[in-house]
Order: sequence, then C-alpha cells, then structure tokens
Amino acid sequence: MNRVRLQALFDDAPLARRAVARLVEAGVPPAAIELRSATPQPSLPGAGGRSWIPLAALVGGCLGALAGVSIASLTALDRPLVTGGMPIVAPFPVGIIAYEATALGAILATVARAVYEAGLRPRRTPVGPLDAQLAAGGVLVEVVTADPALGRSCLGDARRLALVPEERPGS
Amino acid sequence: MTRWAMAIDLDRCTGCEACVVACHAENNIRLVGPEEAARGRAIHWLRIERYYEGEYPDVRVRFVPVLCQHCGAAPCEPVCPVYATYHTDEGLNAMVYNRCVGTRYCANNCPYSVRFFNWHAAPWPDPLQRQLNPDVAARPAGVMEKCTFCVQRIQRARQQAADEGRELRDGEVQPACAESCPTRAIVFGDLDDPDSRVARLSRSGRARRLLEELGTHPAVFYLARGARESSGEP
Amino acid sequence: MNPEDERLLLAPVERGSRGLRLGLVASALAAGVLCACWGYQIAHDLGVAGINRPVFWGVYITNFVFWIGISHAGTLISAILRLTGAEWRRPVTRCAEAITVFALAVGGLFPLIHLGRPWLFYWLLPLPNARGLWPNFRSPLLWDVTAIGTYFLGSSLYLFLPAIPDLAALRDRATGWRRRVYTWCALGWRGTPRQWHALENGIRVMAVLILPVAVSVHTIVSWDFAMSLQPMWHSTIFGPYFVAGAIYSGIAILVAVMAALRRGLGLGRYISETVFDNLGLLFLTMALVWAYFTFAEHLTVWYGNEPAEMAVFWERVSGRYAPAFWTMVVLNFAVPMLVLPFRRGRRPGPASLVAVGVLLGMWLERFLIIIPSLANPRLAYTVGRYVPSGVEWGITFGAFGLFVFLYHLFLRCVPAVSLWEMRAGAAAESDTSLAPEPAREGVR
Amino acid sequence: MRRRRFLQNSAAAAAAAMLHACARDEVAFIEQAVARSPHGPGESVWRGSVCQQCPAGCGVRVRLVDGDAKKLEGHPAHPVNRGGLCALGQAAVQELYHPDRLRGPWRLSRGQPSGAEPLDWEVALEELAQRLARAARSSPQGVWIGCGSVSWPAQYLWRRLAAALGLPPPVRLRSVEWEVEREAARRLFGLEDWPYFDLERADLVLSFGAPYLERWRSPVHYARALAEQRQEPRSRRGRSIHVEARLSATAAAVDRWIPVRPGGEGWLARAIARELLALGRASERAAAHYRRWFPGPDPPPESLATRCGVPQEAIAELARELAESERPLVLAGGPMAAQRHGLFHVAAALALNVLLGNLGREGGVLRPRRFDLERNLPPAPPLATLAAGLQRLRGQAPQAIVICDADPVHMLPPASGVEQALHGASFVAVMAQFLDDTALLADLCLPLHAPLERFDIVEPEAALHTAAIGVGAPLVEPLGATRHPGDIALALARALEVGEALAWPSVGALVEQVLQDLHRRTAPGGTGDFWSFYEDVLDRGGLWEERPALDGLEAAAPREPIPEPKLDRDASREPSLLLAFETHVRTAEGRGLHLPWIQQLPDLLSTVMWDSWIEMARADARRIGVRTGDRVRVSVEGQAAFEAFVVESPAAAPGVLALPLGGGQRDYGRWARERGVNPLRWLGAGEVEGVGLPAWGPVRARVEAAGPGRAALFGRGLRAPEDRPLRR
Repeated sequence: MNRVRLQALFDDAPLARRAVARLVEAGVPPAAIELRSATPQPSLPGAGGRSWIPLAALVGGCLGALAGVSIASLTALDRPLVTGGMPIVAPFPVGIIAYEATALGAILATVARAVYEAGLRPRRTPVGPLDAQLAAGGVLVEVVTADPALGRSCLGDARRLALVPEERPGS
Repeated sequence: MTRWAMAIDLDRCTGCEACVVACHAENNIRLVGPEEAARGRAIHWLRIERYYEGEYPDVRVRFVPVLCQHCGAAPCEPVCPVYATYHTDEGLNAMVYNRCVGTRYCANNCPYSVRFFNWHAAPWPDPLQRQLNPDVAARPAGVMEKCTFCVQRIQRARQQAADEGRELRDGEVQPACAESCPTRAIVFGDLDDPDSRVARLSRSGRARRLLEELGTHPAVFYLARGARESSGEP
Repeated sequence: MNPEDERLLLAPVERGSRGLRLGLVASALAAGVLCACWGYQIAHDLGVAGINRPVFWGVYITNFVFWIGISHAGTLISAILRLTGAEWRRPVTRCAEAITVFALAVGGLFPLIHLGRPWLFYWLLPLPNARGLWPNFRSPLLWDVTAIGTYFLGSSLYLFLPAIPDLAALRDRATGWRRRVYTWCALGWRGTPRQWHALENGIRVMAVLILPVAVSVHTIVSWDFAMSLQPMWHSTIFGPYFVAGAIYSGIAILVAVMAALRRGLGLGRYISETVFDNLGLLFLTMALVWAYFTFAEHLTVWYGNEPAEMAVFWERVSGRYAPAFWTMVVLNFAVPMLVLPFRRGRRPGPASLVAVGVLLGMWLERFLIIIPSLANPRLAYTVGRYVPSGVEWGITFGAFGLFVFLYHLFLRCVPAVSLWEMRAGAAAESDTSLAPEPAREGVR
Repeated sequence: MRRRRFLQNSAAAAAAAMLHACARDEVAFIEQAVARSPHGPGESVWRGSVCQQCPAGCGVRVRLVDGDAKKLEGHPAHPVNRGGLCALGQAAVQELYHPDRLRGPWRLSRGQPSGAEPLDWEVALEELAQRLARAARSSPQGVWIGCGSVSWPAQYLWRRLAAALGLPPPVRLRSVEWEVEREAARRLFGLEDWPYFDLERADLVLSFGAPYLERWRSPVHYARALAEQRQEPRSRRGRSIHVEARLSATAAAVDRWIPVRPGGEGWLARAIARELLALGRASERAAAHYRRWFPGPDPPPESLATRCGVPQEAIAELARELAESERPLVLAGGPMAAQRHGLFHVAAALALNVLLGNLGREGGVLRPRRFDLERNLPPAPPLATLAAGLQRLRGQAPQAIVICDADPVHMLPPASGVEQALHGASFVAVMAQFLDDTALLADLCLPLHAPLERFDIVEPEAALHTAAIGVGAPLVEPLGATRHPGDIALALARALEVGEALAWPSVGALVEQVLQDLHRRTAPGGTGDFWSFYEDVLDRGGLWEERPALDGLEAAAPREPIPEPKLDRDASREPSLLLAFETHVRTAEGRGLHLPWIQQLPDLLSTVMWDSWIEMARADARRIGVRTGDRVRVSVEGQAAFEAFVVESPAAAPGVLALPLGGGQRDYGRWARERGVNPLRWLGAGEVEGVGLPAWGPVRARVEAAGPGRAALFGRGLRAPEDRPLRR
C-alpha cells in the first residue's frame, strides 16, 4: 500500500508546534515528521539543545598549535642552518607560525563540526509543492504516512495543505 | 676554526678602482650595457664610495671601498625564505644562486646595499665567453648575487694546502680585489688567527667598521686615514 | 519580506542584466591586461619592470599591501557587526565578506608576480622536496604565507557558511545543470530547526575566530617592513598602523562597492541610507585613527632626528615624493574631515566619492612607505630613483579589473544581500510569536 | 732540454719557411707551453707576460685554463707595479676576446662602409710593399710612418726597415702632453727621456697637475710609491699636496688640494720660486740656472697671486713648507702640459726641484735607468719626435702613410693636421687591433696580435731608477689571422729585398737574440745556461735589476729661456672656461674605452658610466636650470659643439666646466662606437709655445640646457647622511 507525503504550511511556529503535537498523539512516529523554515525558528522543537562546536574549535585550535610548533621547529632542526646569528629554532617566529596554525585548526574544526551537527552532505532533496512558498515566511510541517486522512484530522488549521504520493525507491 | 675577514687601509686607497675591474674579471659579473646601467641595474660587487665634505674651494673627499661586509649577524640572512643566503662556519655570508627565487628581501634588508639582482640573463657575445672563470658559476636571470670573498680562491688555496699536507698560510688566500690592489690597501685573512695581518690590523687604533652601531658585526675593517700608530700594525 | 523582494534580490543571479553582462566583459578584458603583462614579464625576465637597485620593491609590493589591506573590509567588519548583533549589518555582511575573499585572491597574486623566478614559488611552502630543504620560518615572508593562507581559507568558509540557505533556495528554484551545481553547493540544506541551530552556532564561533586572524594578517604584512633595518621601516607601531590603515581602506572600498550595488542593482530599499550613515560614522572614526598613527609615526622620526631616517623623512614631506605625500594627506584626512561629520555628507553619493579618494590615498600611503625608504639607504652613496614601467602600471590596472571581474561572477552566482538574514530581520521586526515551548524529544 | 731542441727546431723551420714562419713558430710554442705544464685539462697554468695597455710596462702573470686566458695579475716582483695592476691592465684579457677584434686584413675605402673587403695576408703585404716601394722611389720624404706601439721589437724593426729603405725614421705617436713633459725634461735636465721621480722616499710631494694616481706615467707605480711614502718603514708620515684647477682623483687622494685658476699653475710655481729664493733655500748655482730659464723680472707677489688665483699667504706657507722639509719633491705634467703655455707650467714647476736641490738625490728627481737593448744590434735611428713628425706632415702632403698601433686621429687635436694628411695621402695603411678612428681612414688595414698572442719586449717608457723590461711570449692561440707589427716589418723587408738588413726569421728570434745579449751582460760573467735563463725570463715575464740605483742628475746648462706667457686680456664673451681632464681609465689616447668593463666602471668622482659628462658647479647648473643627469648643449668660442650629461660637483670652481678625455670614437668596436665626446676635437688652442705641437686646453665655452636625460650614474649620493646640512 503506498505511502503519501503530507505538507502543511503554518503561519508561525506555535501553530506548527501544536500540529506536531497532534500528529504525535495520532501515533505518527516522530521520525516521520520534519519541520522546515526559511528563517531560524528558535522556538521549534530541535532548535535548542547544546552544541559542541565551541569545544570542537578548542580541540582544533590545540591540534593546530601543535602542528604549527612542530612544523616550524622540526623543519628548522632538519636543516640546522644558522642565519643572521639567530638560534636555529627562533622563539618569535615559531610563536607566530603557531598562532596562525592555531586559528586555522580552530576554523577548520568549527566548520567541520557545524556541517556535521547540521547533518549536511551534498545530496538531492525531494521538494514538495509548498517549499517554494516557505520563503514568504511560516513553518512547513511534513509527514510521510500511509494514511492520507491524517491531513484533515491533524493538520486542518494549516494555511495550505498538500499531498504528494511518495515515490518508492526502486519502483 | 677560521673566520675570514678583510682590512682596508683608507690611507693607502687612492680610489683607482683596479679592484672593481679585477672583481668583474674574476667573478664573471655580467655586462648590463648603457640603457640598463642608466636604469640602475649596473652590477659592481665592489664599489668605491666617495663622499664630499665641504664646498669649493676647501673640499675634502673620502673614499670607502664597499663590498659585502660578510656580517657575523647578517640582516640579509634570516629574511631569506628559502635559505638562499646563509652563514658558513667560516664566517662567510654565502649565496646559493640556484636556491634563490628572487624575493629581493635580502637586498632590502642589507644596510650596506651590496646585494645585486640579475634583472636579465647575461649576454656573452662570442668569443667573450672564453674569458669566463671556470671556477665561478654564471648566474641566471632572477637571482641575487654579491661579493663572495672570492670563495673559489679560498677553496683552491685550501685544496692546494691539503695536497701539500699543510695548513693554509696567512696571506695565501687573496681575493681578486686584494691581489690587484696597486697600493696593497686590502688585506685578507683569518681573524681567528691572532698573528694574521688582518687580525693585527683589526686591533689597530685606526680600525673602524661600517655602520657598526647596527650590530651586524661586519668582517671588513677600515683603517682611517692619517698617521698609523706603531701599536700592533704590521 | 514578500516574493517580489525575493525576485529582485535573485534577479542578478537568475536573469542577470545587460549592465551586469557588460561589466563582466569589460572587467574580463581589464583582467586580461594583467595576464598579458605578467606573461610578457615572465617571458622577458623581471627586468621589464621599473624596479632597480636600490629600489628592489616597487608597485608590486605596493599593490600587495594595498589589496591585503582592502581585504579587511568584509570579514572583520561583518564579524564585528555580527558579534555586536547590529541589526543594520544584515544587508552588508554578504557583499562585505565577498570583498575580502576576492581582494585576498588578487593581493595574493602580487608576491608571485614580483618573484624573480615565479615558477619556483612553491619553494616557499613547507613541502617535502628533492632539495632536502625546508622553507626558512624565520623569514617574515613565511609568516605572510601562513597568515594570508589562513585568512583566505577562513574568510572563504566564513562567506560560504551563511550562504548555504540561500544556495538551497536557489537550488529549489533552479533547473538543469545549475540545479545540479547548487544541489552540491547547498549540501542538502533543508532548513530544519537543527540545521538552523548548527548554522547559527557555527557562524557565531567563526566570527570569533576570524577576528584575531584578520588582525594578525596585516600586522604580519607590516612586519615584512618593520623587521628590516631600512630607515623609517624599522618601527614598532607598524603593526597597528597597518591594521588601522587596512580597516580604513577596507571601509572605503565597502562604501564604494555598496554604493555601486545600490545604483547598479537597484538595491536602494535594502542597502538603505541608515546603513551608509552608520558605515560613514565608522569610516570617520577610522580616518581619525589613521591620522593619529600617521602623525605619531612622522613625529617620532622627526623628533628623533636620526640622519638616515631624516633623509627619508625630508624626501617624503619636501623632496621628490612631497606631491604624493600631500595628496595622500588631503585625500585621507582633509577631505573625510570636511565631509563625513555631516549627516548629508554620509549619504551614498558623497560618501562613495570620499571613499574613492581614500582608496587612492591609501594606495599612495603604501607607495610612500615603501619607495622613499628604499631610495635612501643608510649609505647615502647609493641614492636611488624609481619610475614604474608600463608593465607595472598594466599589472596594477589589471588587478583592479580582476577584482571587479571576480565580483561580477560572484553577483551572478549568489545574491549580494543575504536573503535569509533579511527575512530573519523582517521577521524579528514583526515577531509576535509566543514564548517558545520546550522542544519535543526526537523530532528531527 | 726538450725546450732547447724545440726552439732550435722552430727557429730552423721558421728560417726555412719565409712568410708564415712567425705564426707557425708561435703555435708550436703554445703547444709546447701547454704540453710542458704539469697540469691536466681544466687546471690553471700561470705564466708571466707584460702589459701593453699603456706605456708603463707593468709585469703581469696570466692565468691560463685549457688554452684560454682567464685573468691577469700584477707580477709581485716587477719593479714597475710590484704586484698591482690597474683597471685598464685588468681589462686587457677582455680586449683579447673582444668580439669586434680585427681578425684578418681588410681593404677599406677611407671610412666608407661600402667597398670594404677582406684580403689574404699575401695580397695585403704585397700591396703594402709595392705602395711603399713606389712612394720611396718618387720621394723618400713622401713616406710617413707613425708608431705608437709600446712593443720594443715593433719600434726597432720599423725603425730598421725605414732606415733600410732610406725613409725618414718613424714618428713616435704619443699624446701632446707626453711630448711637452719630455721637452721640459730636455731643457731642464738635458735628458732625452723622462726623469724618474723618487716619490716613495720624498717626505713632501708637491704635484702640479700631474695626475700621477690616475694615468700619468705609471699610475700603479706611483700610487704604490705614495702609499709607501705615507706609511711603510718610515716613522713620519709623508705629506702630499696637489695643485690643479679641478679636483681630480689625484687631488682627492692626496693630503691637500690647492685649486688654481686654469692656466695659473706656472705662475704659482714662479711665485713659490720667488719665495724660496727669498728664503735663500736655493744654492747660488741653482738660483743662477733659474734666472737664465726665467730671465723675466718677477712680477709683484700680489699680481702673481691673482694670476694663479691662490692667496699670497697660502703661497708663502707652501714655500715655507717646501723649504723646511728634508726631501721635498715637485712633479708636473698631465693635461696642463698640453696647454698653450704647457711648457712654461711644467718647466716652472720642475725648476723648483733645482731650487730645492733634490736632483739625483734620494726622494728627488733621478736619471732613469735602462738596459740598452740595442747595444749589440744593428743600429737604427731613434724614433722622430712628434713635433718633428707633424712638422714634416704639414710641410708636404706625404704619398704613403703607415700607422702602427696608434690612433693619432683620436688622440691629437685637429690642428695637428693628421686627419687632413690621411685624407690627402694617396695610400694609407694602418696596423691595428680594432677599427679605430685612424683605421677608418685607411686603404689597407692589417690586424695585429693581442699582446698575449705574441713574443714581445716592452721597456717601461717612463723608466724607473731600476732598469727593467717586460718580456712576453705567445700564451694563447691567435684569435684570427693576425700578426705582430714587427713580423709585418720583417715580411715587408723580405718582400722589398732588404731582408739582409732585417735578418730575423721572426720577432721571436729577435727577442731570443736580445735576451742572449742581456744574459751575457747581466748574468755574472755571462755564465749559466742561457736556456734556463731564457725560460726563467719568460716565466717571470721580464728581466729587471733587483735594487734601485741612484744615478746622478744635473741641471742642464740653460740654452734658451722658457717662453713665459704674456698677460693677454681675455677678449672672449663666453661665460665659462671648459677644460679637459684625465681619469683612471680615460686618456687622450682613448684606449680601453672599447671594453665594457671600462665603460661600465663608474668614474670615481662623478660615478658616471658609459658616457662623457660635463662637470660644473651647482650654482652654475642652477643658473641654466639643469641638475645632475640632464643633458646640456655646449658651444665653444661661439659655435655649437656637442652635447653631454651634466654632473654637479661641490668641488667644481664656479665658471669652470670640465670634460673627461677619451670617448667620441667613430667606431672602435660596438661598446665604444659613437659614445661620448672627444674633447680634443673642440679644445684646440693654437700651439704649445716652445715645443711646436698643437695645444689643447681651456677654451671659452657656453652651456645651455638640452632637456632631461638619463645619465648612467652608479652612486647619486654626494654626502654621507651625517654631513647633510641641517634643515630649519
């Protein structure tokens, strides 16, 4: 029996939240529900929670610093050429290199972590009829279910409602 | 341990510039031609700087032969990103042509302006190339060059001494400039050997060094004009 | 924010315009000049440039410092504004960050252009190699390489991260190959609360991280000079001096670019007078800071009265370079002081004119810092002269072309004003939603 | 041993094969030289030779690698240069490999580029022989031979050839001032030679115009002497004072420079003499001599002071210093000698030595010592003096002119009439290494060996108190089909059937014979193996007495008085005075300027490279609105003359313009062609009184701005930063 994808566009976050509540009561597994918006909606479920990005930045920074110090000093020791009467491993330059490397490490770690936490990876995403209107504001609630009636029963107060037959992989 | 150094007696120097041509002949220094020379691209590893003091009719002129000072703490060395210039353990400020990528930073950081850049490749119209010194590399375009204290002569002398199984003698190594000098104003030798002529001259009361206050520890000593005092001078 | 705003902001990307196409072609030609001149120089050796002995560095390094300075517009400013949560930042950030990335790209070319043997540039990178030799990290040039590398990477990511939602929006509207490209770029962005959360956190942390890098970059550029013994280079305040100058010129180009976008793409509604008014105040402040540093620098030299330095000093203020020097003072100080304090002076028209003047002035400042010092070395016998050659001017001009070209490409690919941030801004104004409830478990 | 056999063989071979003898024998010699060297390929071989860049005759050591000459060094033991070698000498090796050297005989058409065609030596020599024969037949006086070569064999063989053909003796081609100095020496000291000035042992050296640290006589020798005079063993540092209108490199290097009014040198000398006589420093006899040389009444001190432009008290002080010093020495010469009153200037100055009584004394003026090379050779009349030669040239236009290794067109002012004569003559043959201004006017151009390619003996032209000769042997293969000028003379002798008068198969053989003679005379009792002596001489590149000797020198009994200039009111309306000067590398001969090393050598004071320049006072420059590096147009005595770069000098006297000698060659190779200005072309100034040579010297001139230029200056800075005037 084929499943359908229900899309409901709500004007604001509270309405959307209530709709989600109804769906869950109606026994829809939370995993089947997805919320989307064109602007950050801090009040939506899932928007809170703690983020490990700062920690990642810290770790990345430390690794970067380590890399910086080692590359600046080990390469010098590898070819111990004295120049300008300076020590072979000169503290100031090593410090400067380490400083930049720290920043680099932290930046890379931050981006990587952010992408990971957002679960982003290059892929196609199915787009329903209502996605385009999301830009004008509001919150989109999407349910993948076997029973189209859910739409009317739980998502009645949506501004717009749409129903798309779910294309099966392989069919 | 050897530390090569030079002493130039300004009381003997008459500014005849024989040393300049000798340097060209020894080190395969390229001809740049009038146009390039007018653009400030002439290359003279060794130059006689002249400074006027006073105005006509009572004018004095000072000559200072200026070449690479082979500084003990050379400002040109640390700024080279590719180690094209570095310090040998004999105190020479060595220049490795084929490491150079031509940032010209060393030249900017040399307070003595004794570093030169090869803005173009060197032309040697035939048969002029037959004069080229086989012991000295010709420089490609895009690299720095400067006085080497005639390192090739140092090598040759050391080789010969080794062949004869003995130490280098004082005065055995003579850079082209010193050897050509009509007045014997230029003395070259090992500063670490307290009895070498150059060492004794460096202790003379007339001895000065160029821009010493910058802390570059130049290896070239200039003996001021005027009567020598007996102390120590050979 | 309604659909026709949307359409207007996306128009350059989706439909383009005659003006844009023309600009693209023109700037491409200008960039061509750079390629042609550089090619000629590589073929005929660096001798075709006007640099000589003792002026070993000329307009190439001037351009390098200038463009790296320019790059401080975007990232630095947008980061500061984001962290301070200034609302008027919303229309500014994107086009500012873009300036950074492209200015860095252009500026980064010049160290290569000025190399005697540019094909060996990779010898400056710490790569394992046959010569068994690593680069010398004691050289400020290596500090440049690391700092600018970091800054370029960082600010590119800092431009990309906030652009993801807009790329997704473009993906959803595009078709054909463009859709495929955007799909890849948008990293499958869907706009779920969790994604928004991660994105905003990421941006905030990045803003914190990029600031010290930006500051360090131009400090290190200044150290290329300050580390040397050249008269009037060996100065302790060069770091902050250069950073101030960089931000100053950065704001100048930001003002100029935004005025251009405003007229060219008709974005007046978003890049509003208030934006210019605020930027103008920042601009004025930096003018004062720059003037303060310049004064301090010259005062200390003059009062110290050290012969070698005085030679350079007089060369600048009353010698061969006096015309350039006083032009710089007028453009960078007098004019801004006369115009920017007044609200009407901070309007797009006058402000952008002042900005163009300041850009020229700052270029001159870089020139005046580099050339007179080199032309008057400590041993006065070797006094030098420097007249840039046609090739050098060609490359200088071409660099501007290249920048404009890259910026045009950018306008054709990403909306110049961040859609979602504008939306968020609009939403924030008209936000009447109730206090958020605790989020439900397990909702993705 | 192998050496001897080789030489005998080669000599025999040479004798047998007439014309190419020399060439073959030389090649053989080189092969031998290389074969004999213990070093393999790529190794350096050092051989002795003699420098011929100027008449000083320095001994050199040549570094050879694989048959190519790489570097020249001074010979440490040679009395002339004692190990030093000047810029020009260093550059000789570049001349050897100059791409524009003449590598074969040419038929030229008097400067027209068209019609120049290469010839075989046979043809060339044949033609030259016929022309000479014909001219000699019509009138021996109609053949004019000029010789500027410093090679003794060249001079001797050409003198000998001229004699054999019944032609007048060849003319010594030297620049005017050399001849004037010689005339002064003849009149004061009765020398047919240049006196030697024992500078090293003098404690006060007063020089009038003589640029003895630049190019005068032997700059290397005198520079070294000055250095020693200042320092080596002596306890008290010697003093040196230089009198000249312009601050020359010599003036800059000595302890004190006394600027005089151009043309005032002689009067300063007279003023000093006056003081010395007053101080009673001079002996009766000396005073008497002086009175006969300068019979005219002494002008009053103040007038003398104004004539030389030196304040009276300065003169008095100078005289006192001279009078008080133990071993004073006065030198004179240089461009000053070529002025109209050059003889007066030089003589008046040199006469001071007589008054100071330092003739023939340590640190004084000495009689030069020479090996008499020709004692046991077939006699040949000496070279005619330049004055006599020019006399003859002006007398009747010669039919045939032969010039050997000199560029009279360039080094003599137009008034000498050489150029017209060359144009007028029906046949001109020039022996030269390069296509110089004289060769350009030739019908026949015969290319010469470079010194390192040939056997040679060079006598220092201005001899020392130590007899010395330099001996050169062919050390490198000739670059082209070139010859030794002496070998050309020998070939001509054979072709003209006077071979028995010049019976040497080659110059090499002549050199060998002379050395044999010298061996007999110098080696104790003529003992010792000649061949080892010969080899030793060739290896050292010469033969010289080990220690100097003091040969007495007396003041010559004055015959006629020295002509004094009469005070002529300067009628000219031109604002400034233009004079020419020598530098280390720029002489009237203009030799060396065809070498890039020399062209690119920054002038010591102006730092100009690659061109001529006009030196002037800053104020004058400002007045006409030019600054260093700009171009100016110079007009001499009212007519437009030339353009040159301006160089402001803090040492230039207001109203005095100075222009370096040399330069302005029409060809002379790619690096000299049309470069700079030849002052002699413009500075002609009547005749040197009492010598009969065309004078050149200060002329009235005017300069005006001719637009900005880009002079090639190596150092633009004039003063050390700490000397910068304070700005207020």
